[in-house]
Amino acid sequence: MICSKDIIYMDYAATTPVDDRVARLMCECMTREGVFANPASRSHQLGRDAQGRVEMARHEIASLLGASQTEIIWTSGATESDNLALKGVAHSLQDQGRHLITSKTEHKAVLDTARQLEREGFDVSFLIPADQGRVTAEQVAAELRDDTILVSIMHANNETGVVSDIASIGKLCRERGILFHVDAAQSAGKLPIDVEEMCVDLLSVSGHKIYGPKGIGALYVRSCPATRLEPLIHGGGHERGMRSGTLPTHQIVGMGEAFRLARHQMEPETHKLTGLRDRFWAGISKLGGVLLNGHRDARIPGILNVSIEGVEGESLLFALRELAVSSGSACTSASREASYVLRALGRSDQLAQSSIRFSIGRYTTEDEIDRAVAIVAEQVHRLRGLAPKTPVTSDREAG
Amino acid sequence: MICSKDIIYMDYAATTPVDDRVARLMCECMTREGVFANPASRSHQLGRDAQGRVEMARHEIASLLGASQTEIIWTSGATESDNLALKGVAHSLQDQGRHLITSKTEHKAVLDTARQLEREGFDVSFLIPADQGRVTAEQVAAELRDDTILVSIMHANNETGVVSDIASIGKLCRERGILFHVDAAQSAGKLPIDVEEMCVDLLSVSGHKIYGPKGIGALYVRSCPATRLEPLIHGGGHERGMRSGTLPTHQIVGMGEAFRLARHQMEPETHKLTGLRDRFWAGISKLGGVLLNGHRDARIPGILNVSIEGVEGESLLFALRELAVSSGSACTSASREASYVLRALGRSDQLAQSSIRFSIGRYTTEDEIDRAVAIVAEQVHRLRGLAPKTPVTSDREAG
Amino acid sequence: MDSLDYSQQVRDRFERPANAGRLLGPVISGAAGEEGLGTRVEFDFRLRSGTVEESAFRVYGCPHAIAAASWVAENARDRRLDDTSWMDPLRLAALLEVPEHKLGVLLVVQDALEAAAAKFDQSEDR
Amino acid sequence: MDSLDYSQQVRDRFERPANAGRLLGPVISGAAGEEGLGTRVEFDFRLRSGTVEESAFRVYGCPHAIAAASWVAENARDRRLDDTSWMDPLRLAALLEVPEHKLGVLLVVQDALEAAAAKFDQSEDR
Ligand SMILES: Cc1ncc(COP(=O)(O)O)c(C=O)c1O
Ligand SMILES: Cc1ncc(COP(=O)(O)O)c(C=O)c1O
Repeated sequence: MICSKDIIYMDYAATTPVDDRVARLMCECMTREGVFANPASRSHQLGRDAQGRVEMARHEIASLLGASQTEIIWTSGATESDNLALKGVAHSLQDQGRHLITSKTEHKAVLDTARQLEREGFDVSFLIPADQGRVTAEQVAAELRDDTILVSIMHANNETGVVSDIASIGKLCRERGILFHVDAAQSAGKLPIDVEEMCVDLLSVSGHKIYGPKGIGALYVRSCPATRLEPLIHGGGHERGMRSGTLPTHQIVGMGEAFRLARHQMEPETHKLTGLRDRFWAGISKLGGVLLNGHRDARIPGILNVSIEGVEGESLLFALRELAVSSGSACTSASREASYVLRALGRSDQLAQSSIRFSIGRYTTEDEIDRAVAIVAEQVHRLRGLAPKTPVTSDREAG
Repeated sequence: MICSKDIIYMDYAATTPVDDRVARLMCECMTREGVFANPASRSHQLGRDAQGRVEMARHEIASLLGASQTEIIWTSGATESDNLALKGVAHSLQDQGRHLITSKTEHKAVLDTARQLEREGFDVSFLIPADQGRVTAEQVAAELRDDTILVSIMHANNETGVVSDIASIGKLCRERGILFHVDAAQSAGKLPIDVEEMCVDLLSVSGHKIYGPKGIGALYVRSCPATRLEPLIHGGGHERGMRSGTLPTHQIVGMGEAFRLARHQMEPETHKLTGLRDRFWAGISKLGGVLLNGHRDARIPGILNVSIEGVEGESLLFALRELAVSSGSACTSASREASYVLRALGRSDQLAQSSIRFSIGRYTTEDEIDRAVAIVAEQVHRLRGLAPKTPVTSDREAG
Repeated sequence: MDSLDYSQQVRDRFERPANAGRLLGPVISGAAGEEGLGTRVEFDFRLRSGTVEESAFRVYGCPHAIAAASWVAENARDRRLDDTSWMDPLRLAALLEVPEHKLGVLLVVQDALEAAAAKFDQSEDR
Repeated sequence: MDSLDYSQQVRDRFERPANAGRLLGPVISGAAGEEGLGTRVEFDFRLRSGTVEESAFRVYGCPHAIAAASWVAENARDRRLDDTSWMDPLRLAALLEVPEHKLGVLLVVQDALEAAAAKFDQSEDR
């Protein structure tokens, strides 16, 4: 048995641990010694103290995005933010048009929401990224119609780390007067974001991808001109009526602190992760038959997605169980379904299944990288040795 | 200036502090020393460790409600649970009928959702509680129609603490084959609940009303016969497709522990709170002109809502700022709107505005009660002394 | 605007309302407003040779009403009641930092003063 | 069913797969499946007087495929290849605790054994 303590965590794209500094602040807003009151309790000072914390955190989110504080709405995570953005716009603007544009490599939170809108009678164009996983402005332009009301394209992809040119898509949408939503769950705090410069109208972020807590997120909603959103969750009228429900102070404070830390550490952290990522790639690409998935340069440094030739995916994943990694197939269902993102990149089902997403982060060390390379090398050799034929040793990259 | 530390917290119905024992467990599931992985990461042991914690917590919620573990869906709070229950059923069963029944004294999470459904073309009957704030089975029976698909009645009211006879309404609905939803945000952990005995099909609960964290809740959804719900939030297909989004392990674990503690402490806690509540009522009712709002006996012990004659509401609230309490009017808008719950009880606008909800809980002490009585007495005397005429001194109760 | 957002002036007058109470004996009184509508203000003025020597107020109302009535009672001192122009609701609102939606409250206070002034007009004490 | 839920038997055979490899010299081989479809199994059997003296397997496939092929290679020892009834996929599934949706994998393993048996039928070594 492998003890959980010995596992090398390389799944930062799935979730990150909460930074100790964030956890400390969160603990200040939970128990009766702390700021525990309901931020909506405006009738007493304790509620106002909580509200103050909430607004300070809102300011941090806004700062990281180049937004103003009044443009940030708290949600339960990027999944909800994506739902609120897509359904909120669609339900609010359905009289103006019923066409949306997104891509096939979006997160399920966008894809499934888009499919739900299709069931409701909306028309959705799903672009297949043209440039090694990148969606281009030209692709979007080609699909724009008179009745297009929303374009939703993610910033950094969660499986491959590939980054699309949001600014040029934003510019295009702005020129055509069409709302533009960006899922930035994987890029916020890792890449510079400026909603003004990028001409973004709605932008989803999450706490737990950047060393904040799980179960809290935000949606940026441009206020000028006012973007109308039909709420998903009705009730007490919190968040200017766009999202009701008691605001979880500790969660919000945690996300705020995580965003503050990310804003200050972005540059050195990017530098460090790039170094570790390159070291890891140098190590495993030596094996031969290891293919990088997605654009070589337009990517965030924390994610490296590779297909490994000559080894079956499930055995590969099991062989690598000393590493906490994600595979290129969803193991949630009995039939292992190959990643739709890698398929959209042109990978065969087989190679998609033999893919692993290694994702590193704030606490990854050189030593972990070296141990991980050794484990991958040993296990891939071993499994290839069991297989009928010697595998191909090319190291082509997928586009 | 009153320092926040000196304020006596009597707003447990708005939110409770997180129990220290709960906070401790939550902290075990946040940072990198703890169980921080994504419970959906089934490809590695760390994810499975998290999933294990989530399932243990789910078991605790189910235990408190007499439900089975597979019938619990995690949400971001009771507001979302209420939305999911009402919209989920309405959107799923709209072919069978478009009529719903609820009451005028429900929480906004139910009321506003019901109003949204009206905008979508559903027909909603809003009952005015007949029996001093209690909705009766007879009232529901009188409104049932052939096209009624859902009845939603809360267990304990958040403003008055009044408890309706859920079991008899449940029995009625079950006989007529109509789904029954209960908002139990204020009663879970405070009153015995058994979804089987009470014939409940859907039931909303929240973490932060019972010494768990804010921003986490659950919806009980009866599995047999399977209750179909159209999800509000689409995405990765978490929670059997009914609620997508990364599960926040620490929040879930916190709510689970809070529910476990509540299950074990319910009896002694009820006893203690009843004693404190009676002591408080004995103290303030001596003032005269203090009217109890809602049913005298069918109530949870933690909430005491009173109207105070002869003092204006806003001045009363400000005078009592050493107590963290809620008022009978919503101060969120510029125009102070009298509580719709007290209005539905038959209180005049003026008396509703001069109402205070005192709510006590696990950490309330006798000393706090005595100090609170003294403060109320002093300030009411003082304000009545400023007023033109001596107020009425009856101590009628509202029905 | 929330119930806890009161200016220092309002807070002080709410806590220690100068001139609160009732004057006995021959006084000129004025009242306005209704408790049922949220604000009721009453003034008593004792005059000597036409000017206010002593004054008192009673209020059922919000802290702004209490503060404004207290201010009026205090500032009526040594004034003649036939000129009430010193009580300008807008200037008083600025002084006490009363939010816009509460202007109506100051108008009730003004009405009560005017009611007293009207009585003064008819009185022999002119 | 998740990738980490393997029985102890499967785990052991995955880690230390008995009889993995290739036999040189005169052997009877059998193969089935396709890598592109996820599972490819190959067996080599060396016979002496009609019974299996030595055997080896190669697998491209999931841990269940590896474990099953290893089990078959090991258990072929001392058996005649004209009777393969000892390799019952359902019984093997029960033994290795292979989940239902993976039965197809065991059928590929069986097919590879049957392919060798068919070659044996035609061989002079019978
Ligand atoms: C790109 C992207 N969008 C949305 C989400 C969903 O965010 P959350 O887990 O906060 O619901 C994730 C992560 O799961 C993501 O990577
Ligand atoms: C009766 C009732 N229902 C629903 C809610 C909403 O719950 P939450 O704060 O978890 O969204 C509350 C409390 O705010 C409540 O008291």
